Amino acid sequence: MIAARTQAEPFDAAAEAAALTAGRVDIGAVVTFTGLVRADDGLTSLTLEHYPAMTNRQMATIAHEAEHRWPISAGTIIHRHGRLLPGEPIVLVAIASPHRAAAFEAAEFLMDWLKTKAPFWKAEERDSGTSWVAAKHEDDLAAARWS
Amino acid sequence: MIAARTQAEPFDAAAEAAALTAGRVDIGAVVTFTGLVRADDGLTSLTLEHYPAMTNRQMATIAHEAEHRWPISAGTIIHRHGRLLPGEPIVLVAIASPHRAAAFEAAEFLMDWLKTKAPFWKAEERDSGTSWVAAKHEDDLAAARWS
Amino acid sequence: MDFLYFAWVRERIGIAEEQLAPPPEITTVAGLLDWLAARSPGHAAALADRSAIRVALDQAFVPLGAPLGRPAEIAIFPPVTGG
Amino acid sequence: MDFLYFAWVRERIGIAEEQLAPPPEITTVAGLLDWLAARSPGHAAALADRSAIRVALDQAFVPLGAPLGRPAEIAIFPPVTGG
Repeated sequence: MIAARTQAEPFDAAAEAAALTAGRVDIGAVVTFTGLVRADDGLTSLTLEHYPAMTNRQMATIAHEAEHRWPISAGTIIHRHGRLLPGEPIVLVAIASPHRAAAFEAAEFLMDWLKTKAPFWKAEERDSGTSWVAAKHEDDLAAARWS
Repeated sequence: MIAARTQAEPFDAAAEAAALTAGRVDIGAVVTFTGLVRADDGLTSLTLEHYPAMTNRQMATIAHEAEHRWPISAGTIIHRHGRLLPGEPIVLVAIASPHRAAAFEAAEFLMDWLKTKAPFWKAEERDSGTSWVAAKHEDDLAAARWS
Repeated sequence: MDFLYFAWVRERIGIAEEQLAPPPEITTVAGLLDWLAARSPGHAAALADRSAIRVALDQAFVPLGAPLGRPAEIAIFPPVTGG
Repeated sequence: MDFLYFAWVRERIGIAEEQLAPPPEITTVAGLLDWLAARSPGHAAALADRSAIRVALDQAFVPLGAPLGRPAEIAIFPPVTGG
């Protein structure tokens, strides 16, 4: 069962990952991905706008799809919104599985989906002004490998 | 710089991952892999034997190889030896990079290497006796994709 | 029908949300965008480059050539950049 | 030369380590394993299935057909199963 949520507050990636395996002896692999704000080219903040109704609905669907494709013992997806500073975490995908390949693949699948299908938009703030981030073709290519 | 070590003691995957990003604003992605002891078929413990001189030398070499192949901001590899109980962590690979694909690929590369080239041997203990784990062909196939 | 706008589509149109009743002869998403673009210079600017527009009907992505149907909510926005 | 044995190779030979001086006419790893297998029933049992034997010279893997050279340390063990 993969739980997905959005929130403005920071998350504790370590505590989220630890919660997946607590008290269990059937999990062989835990893969976590944490995305963080980089201070590229003088970036001072990143603001994430999102479409809550669609995010919640689509995250539940994609979590279900991952559970259908791989043996998943437990999982957590958290995506933040609002204004974030360099070094802060943006997104967490944590997947526990009996097997290592499944844990890696499911985590990559979910991240590729979040990059290309989850309704979030990043605006970068610098001293020179604010600009919307353009979608990357390489993210579309990465997502296409799962279809 | 990827630091690699072996130890008998448990490790704190969360603290190790957090240490990679502390005070930094140039890291966009952290991928962690934790391998854990599963209580399959009544397994009561797992004992890891290893060849310390070779482990230390080869871990340093493979860490260097990963740094050469991908842009890696920081990383930690920890492999335990000795007697471990179900639910305990065996191995940690934590990789920080500016980019998500590099972090995922480097972590998978290092895990595939640890599975097929690091001189560790697992003995499984059950009520019925102790037996050495056989190498898996699928691990060799997974490792071959990087060569 | 509730119209929702996000990111620079929202900025160019100048509002995040509006309620509109498109005429019944509009039967495709593309037709709806043409009708919407004629409403104001802001709408026109937001929708000028259709290759940069994505649409969700009742929170599900649809291609611009899709039939419109009778959604309660239509969202219009640039390609997503989360994760 | 230091000989190190691990896992079931160690168990079958009955010791983890020994110092031996192979004769100078042995010039390959395969030749060394033949010589070693003749030392005792335990050595013979450990080395019976060469497809299940891996060798490291001075902490680096070598194929069984490799030249022996003059390593200080030779380790003999089953395929690894860490990670």
